[in-house]
Amino acid sequence: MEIAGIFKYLYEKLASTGLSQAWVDIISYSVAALIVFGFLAVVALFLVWWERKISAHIQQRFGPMRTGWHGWLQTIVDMLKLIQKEDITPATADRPVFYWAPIVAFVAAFMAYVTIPFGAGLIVSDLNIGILYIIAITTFTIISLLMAGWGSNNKYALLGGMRSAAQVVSYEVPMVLAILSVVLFAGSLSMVQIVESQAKIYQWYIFRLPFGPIAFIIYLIAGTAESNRTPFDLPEAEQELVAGFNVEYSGMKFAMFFFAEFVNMFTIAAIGTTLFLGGWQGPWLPSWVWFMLKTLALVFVLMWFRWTFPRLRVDQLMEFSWKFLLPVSFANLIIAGWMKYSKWFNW
Amino acid sequence: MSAPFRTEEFLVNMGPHHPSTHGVCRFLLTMDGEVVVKAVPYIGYLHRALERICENRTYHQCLPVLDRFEYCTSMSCEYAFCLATEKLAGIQAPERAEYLRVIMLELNRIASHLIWYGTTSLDLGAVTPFLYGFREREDILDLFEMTCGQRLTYNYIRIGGVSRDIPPEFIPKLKEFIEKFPRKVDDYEKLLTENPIWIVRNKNVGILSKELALGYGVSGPALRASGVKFDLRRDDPYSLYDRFEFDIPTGTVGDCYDRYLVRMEEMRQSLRIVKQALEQLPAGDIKTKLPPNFKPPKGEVYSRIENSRGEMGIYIQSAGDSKKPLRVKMRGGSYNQLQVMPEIVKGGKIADLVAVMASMDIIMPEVDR
Amino acid sequence: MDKAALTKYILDKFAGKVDLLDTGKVEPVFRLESDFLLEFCRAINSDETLHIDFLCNIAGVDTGERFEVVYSVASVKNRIRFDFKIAMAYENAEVESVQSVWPGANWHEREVWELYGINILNHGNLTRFLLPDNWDQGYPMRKNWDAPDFVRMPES
Amino acid sequence: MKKLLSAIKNLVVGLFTTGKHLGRHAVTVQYPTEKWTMPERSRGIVVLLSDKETGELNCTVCMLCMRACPTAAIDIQYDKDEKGKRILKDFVVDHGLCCFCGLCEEACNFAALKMATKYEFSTLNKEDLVWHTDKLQEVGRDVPYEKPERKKPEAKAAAKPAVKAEAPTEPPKDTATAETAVNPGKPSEELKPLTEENKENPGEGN
Repeated sequence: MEIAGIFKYLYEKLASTGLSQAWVDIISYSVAALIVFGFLAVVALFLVWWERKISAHIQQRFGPMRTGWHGWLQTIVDMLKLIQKEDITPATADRPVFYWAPIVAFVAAFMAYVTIPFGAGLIVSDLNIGILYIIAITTFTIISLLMAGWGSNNKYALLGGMRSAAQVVSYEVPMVLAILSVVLFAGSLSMVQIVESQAKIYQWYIFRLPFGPIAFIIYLIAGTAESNRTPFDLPEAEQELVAGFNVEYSGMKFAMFFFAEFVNMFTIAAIGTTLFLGGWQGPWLPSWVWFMLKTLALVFVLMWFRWTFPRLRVDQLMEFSWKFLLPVSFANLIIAGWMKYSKWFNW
Repeated sequence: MSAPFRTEEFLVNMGPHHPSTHGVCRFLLTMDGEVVVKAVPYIGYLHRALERICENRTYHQCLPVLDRFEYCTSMSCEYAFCLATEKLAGIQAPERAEYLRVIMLELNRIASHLIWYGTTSLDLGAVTPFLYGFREREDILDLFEMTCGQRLTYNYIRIGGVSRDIPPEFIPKLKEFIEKFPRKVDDYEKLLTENPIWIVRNKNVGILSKELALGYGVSGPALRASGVKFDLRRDDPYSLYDRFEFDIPTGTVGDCYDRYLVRMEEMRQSLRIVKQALEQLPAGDIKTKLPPNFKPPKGEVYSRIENSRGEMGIYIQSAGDSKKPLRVKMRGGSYNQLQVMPEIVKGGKIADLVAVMASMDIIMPEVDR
Repeated sequence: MDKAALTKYILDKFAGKVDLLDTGKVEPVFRLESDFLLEFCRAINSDETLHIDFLCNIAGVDTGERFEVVYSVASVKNRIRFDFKIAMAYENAEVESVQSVWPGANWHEREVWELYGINILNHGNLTRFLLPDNWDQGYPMRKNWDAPDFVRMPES
Repeated sequence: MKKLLSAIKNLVVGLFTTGKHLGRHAVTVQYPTEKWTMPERSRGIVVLLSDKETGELNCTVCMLCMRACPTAAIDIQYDKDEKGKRILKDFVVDHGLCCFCGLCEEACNFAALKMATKYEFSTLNKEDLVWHTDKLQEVGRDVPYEKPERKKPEAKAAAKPAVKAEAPTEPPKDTATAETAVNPGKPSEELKPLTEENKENPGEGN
């Protein structure tokens, strides 16, 4: 609430300086974008550290401990190291493609945050097609992975890129269908309105039996696949493809992929929170705290998955999506539609 | 109809430095997309000429070399060599020494299987089991270090006995380990055995038929998983293995999952043997005194033991007038298991190749020597 | 089948073609001529009493006077194990491949060829695999092989 | 459906197994700041031991360790004094070659060298791994050890003539090799008089 207020105050201040409306918009949105960028950079750094800590504690290790309290500075130090590293481009690489791939990944990962409501009124732009926009933007990630795979001119990278394309395309479908069932109920594509439609805890879509939990699980599975994490981390399956699409990347370009991956994971969790867990809604605490808590809880679940499960094989991955998730999500959509139509459980 | 969809096969060099080749092994894969059409293993990247080195060392000096033959189960390498030499020279180790050997061998088998468990799960994408496996392995290595002073290259089992008696704190610590290890194995099993992802990754992958296994000389858990109930500890007993009760787990299909189950069960059985050996452990001498100039008489022997990776055989030929062996040939289980791999990975995915390689428990130094 | 019975059985079955050596310390070691090898292997493989289905090991040996190729075989079914060997002079050392009987002999034979220079007839895939592909310094397991960086132990 | 349920159940079981470990203490240690105490028998770097009172090296230049070493990591250089007794000039251990098998320690009958429990000796130069007498002695100063008992005189006297007859030109020839080393603390009959002999009647040996 307070942060949104500050932003509004800035906007009004700018408007009162006599600049034209276009300039006011440009400046204020740039500031908003920068704030979101900075926030996400911090979040990504935190998530990297957190993941390392969680994995370490699951495995009864310490994880990073040296830099700062329990190694909280570790990712920053890593970042500094990666910046200093030599940026290697393979001699036979397709240079422009190779060069642009991490940037596309980076930008696509950040663009999604335009329509994610971090709190009540805390949103860069409440598009009326919000969720559609996010789905469209996050899908950009595949293009970057394909570009990386192709541009590296490496067989492992190519295999990784191809895998990721196939994987993301196949998991997009059940994911969208799961989201659609929520949209059907909310009656809007706008993220803010979706959140507002679940004001009470029993209105959260995850609790709307029977379709809610199923849609949530489908979303979670597909989201794990979308963000290329175990058990669906085939594009970069270390034991098969060494590092998959980013096998040839080093230095800052690698860091950009790395960042994009963690930002994507946060995106998946944030969308999950918005759609199923009531977004920023919650008692006592400020709205953005609730949002962060829920999102981080989902992120934790994703990490927990990663450090517990083995990896699927590529054909099994496809089979799982097309033969299992897709029919289930269709059925779920039908149930949701029927529920909406019959006003059954329509609280 | 349009023209048929045309694909092109391409070559992928998997290795020598690849995360899942367990050492440095190179597979030249002919791939049709994700499908392996042909896999040709290339070995020799870890070739250290151990056999030649042994020919240039005295029998005692061979033992540290043997430690490096197959470093996951150094004890059994040493033991195989000592057994061969003892057979050659007609020496019998004291009973206490034999019991200590059995304890060490079985503990080392568990340690080796734990490495296998860890690396296999790692190869199939699960990272956490890897560290759980290594956690318990550390306990075993602590026991070894306490006894012989090293964690990996023990140089403990000697010709005619063992180098040192166990320290007093060994037995309580071993008992503690025996106490807790079954629970840990349960934990391992909880993580993987029934996990649906694990099952689909391993079931019916890399099926090794009985005939193929025997023809290619595949031995050990891989052979048993194919349904051949053959364990040298029971079928060609060496040391004191005929005094212990243990089961020989076998599989039915011979796929990766069977190999997994067989090895998991073997850990439990090994622990059973350790327990029995500890109960029966007699007091007494730990070493047969060897003549100062130890020269085995002229002769040759091929002696084999059951290693965690299969039949470990040492062929020694002695000229009779030298302190150095004329010829030492080491035969490890991995050698034949790697050899059979091209046959069973054909037509599978590249991920299956990784799964098969992991489940065969191939360790490259044993192949290359 | 115990050791004595096994020895007797083999000596009877292949009378005149197989000799028993006295070097075998635990298991019997037979010696046969190189032209009889393949026939012998097929016979012991298909023989019901022996049923040698498992080839443990093939070891090349350079005794300093001659080459030997030692085959260690076993029967998983009948729990039999014995060795047999072929001795040959240094010149034109060659031996028949036994892959047709035990396909697992492939790599063992390649190794014998690569490290000792004993030619394996009808092998089909005699290419270097332990040594570098462009190896041209002879056969490193032969007793007379030497290299400038070959570290000799102090005389003991 | 049943399969699906059991699959989900087992996934959850897996999750709980890892979750259970999440709260447990780490089993690892923070290495450079925290260290395990090495077991007493642990085989680390080779050090030379010196007498507690006099501070002199225990080494008698019998060369047994050098012969026992399977990697030729030990090199002993010595002078001979006018009586022919060997005086240690330089005792070199190349830790880069050493395989830490412990055979030298077992070969030694005079507690002259030991594989100490120390293990941190990495350097930036390969050459720095070659340690000479002074460094080996310095590092070995605080290494506890037990001095083996001296041999009984009667055994020496009994075996003396035999050795004299052999009159080895190079003192520790075949008799003093790795083989005798396998029985630490129990030097073989043949070895005992020889080394003792060399000590007492140095002229005999060479």
